[in-house]
Amino acid sequence: MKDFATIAIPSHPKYLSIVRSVTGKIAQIYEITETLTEDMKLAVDEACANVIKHAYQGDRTKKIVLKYKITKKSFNVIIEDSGIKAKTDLIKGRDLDDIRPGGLGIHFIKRVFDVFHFDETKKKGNRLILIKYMNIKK
Amino acid sequence: MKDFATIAIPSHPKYLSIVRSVTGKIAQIYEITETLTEDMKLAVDEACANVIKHAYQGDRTKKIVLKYKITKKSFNVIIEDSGIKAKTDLIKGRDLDDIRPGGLGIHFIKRVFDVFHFDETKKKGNRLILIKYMNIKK
Amino acid sequence: MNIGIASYKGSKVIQLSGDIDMYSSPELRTELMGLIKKRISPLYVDFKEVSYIDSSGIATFVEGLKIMKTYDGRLRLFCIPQGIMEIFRFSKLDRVFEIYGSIDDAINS
Amino acid sequence: MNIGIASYKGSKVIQLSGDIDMYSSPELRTELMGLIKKRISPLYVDFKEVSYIDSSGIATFVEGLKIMKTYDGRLRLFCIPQGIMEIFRFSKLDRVFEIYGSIDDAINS
Ligand SMILES: Nc1ncnc2c1ncn2[C@@H]1O[C@H](COP(=O)(O)OP(=O)(O)O)[C@@H](O)[C@H]1O
Ligand SMILES: Nc1ncnc2c1ncn2[C@@H]1O[C@H](COP(=O)(O)OP(=O)(O)O)[C@@H](O)[C@H]1O
Repeated sequence: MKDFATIAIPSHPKYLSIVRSVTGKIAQIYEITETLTEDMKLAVDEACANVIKHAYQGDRTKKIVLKYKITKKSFNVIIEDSGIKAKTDLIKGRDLDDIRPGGLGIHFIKRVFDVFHFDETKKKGNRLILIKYMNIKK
Repeated sequence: MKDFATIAIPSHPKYLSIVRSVTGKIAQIYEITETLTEDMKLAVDEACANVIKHAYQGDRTKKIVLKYKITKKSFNVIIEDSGIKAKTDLIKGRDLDDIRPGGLGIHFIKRVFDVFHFDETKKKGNRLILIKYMNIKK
Repeated sequence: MNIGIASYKGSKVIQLSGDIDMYSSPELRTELMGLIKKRISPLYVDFKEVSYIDSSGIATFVEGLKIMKTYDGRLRLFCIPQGIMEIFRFSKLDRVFEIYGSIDDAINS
Repeated sequence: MNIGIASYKGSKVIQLSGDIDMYSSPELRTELMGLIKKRISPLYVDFKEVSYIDSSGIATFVEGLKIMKTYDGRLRLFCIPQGIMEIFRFSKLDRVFEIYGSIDDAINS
């Protein structure tokens, strides 16, 4: 196992603080700038919040798995659930000029990560792949 | 999955900061006092350091799995590796009056956790079970 | 997250600290809606000790603002830390909310 | 962890900050042994900004002290935060190390 960390948490919002803290610590280990680290924490938090809200429809007793894989050229986060399959063509943030509650999460994710991709080969549930291309000191 | 969080990290000392931070966040979620939280962070860190040093003999590319299970009556951490089996009768801290480097880790673990037990039924590697009995708000 | 309600020169100030996320924002929503129901205006929100906000926290303020607009209420945010200000800016919400550098700026404007 | 070497009233002070753990203690060991090799004594260590220390960090200081004792050198620790002091006390090392509340106490003693 090389530079591959995994966490599995219940789909309860109270565990999102763990997601942020692990994301932040991993970014820190790889000497990612503080600003980018904060943006990544927000992005991964939003992706997990969407799993709770949409894939699990608020059920707080399911499981979310996050895999962090760091290469010389990219920071990868893979988020897996066993919930309702996302209709990927319906996933988009709101028009930023259409001021209303909600619809910002996807923007916050795509602001940081170059790749936002659902792995359609996963049979049950979802596997969201987030990739940020960058040079990483290892 | 109920109040069960898992992390898997490489057996590299740089990942110990993640172990501390996850331990701390979980303790915080369950409103464990700050002093006890700090003691638990140290204990779990020491247990993982021992896995790196003794079970994996310094090999930084193996895997350590930590499972946190919180019940109303106990805070449980299960630490698994696939390294050399511990000779449980040889595991003990040094006499605290015999001042020399090393030999404190086990003391730091047992100071906090009521149970320090290797599950001998595990076939390959080790499964260390740490239990702190306490009333936990859920 | 922690919420405190303070009075400053006769005005109501919501003082927030810590992380505002999907876990804590429902509590913020309850407090905010309670004050909005009483039609308190202007309503001030102190962001100085806020360490984090996600889209659920922002949605809570957007929702509150929308309701307050129906009765010409004013929602004024102040002391927003730089990282959080970036999020407001990126979301184009810096143009929607009244944002001030300090409580006195907010009150005297 | 960060290490700085400062001079204060002609004495060498090792200034530590952050977490001293199995990952960072080898760097601390290198610095400490470098100064010990030069037989600098007394040697002062500022713990004020230390947020965490584990058994590997403590082992590093015990090792350093043992070597220094062979030439009657003095190792003086100061400004140890309360949580960390608890660990020294629990390990019965508060009786082994010279520990002071401030750098001036350490220097003037
Ligand atoms: N993991 C997901 N599974 C299914 N649908 C999703 C997921 N993430 C986002 N969506 C869809 O994309 C929309 C926009 O998401 P987002 O920008 O996070 O805003 P919000 O979740 O506040 O509506 C959601 O309303 C939802 O319809
Ligand atoms: N996970 C483990 N696997 C095998 N042996 C262990 C393990 N943990 C501790 N030990 C044994 O117990 C001794 C005391 O451990 P500890 O108090 O942590 O001190 P140290 O690791 O600094 O020697 C170790 O030297 C080692 O022989």
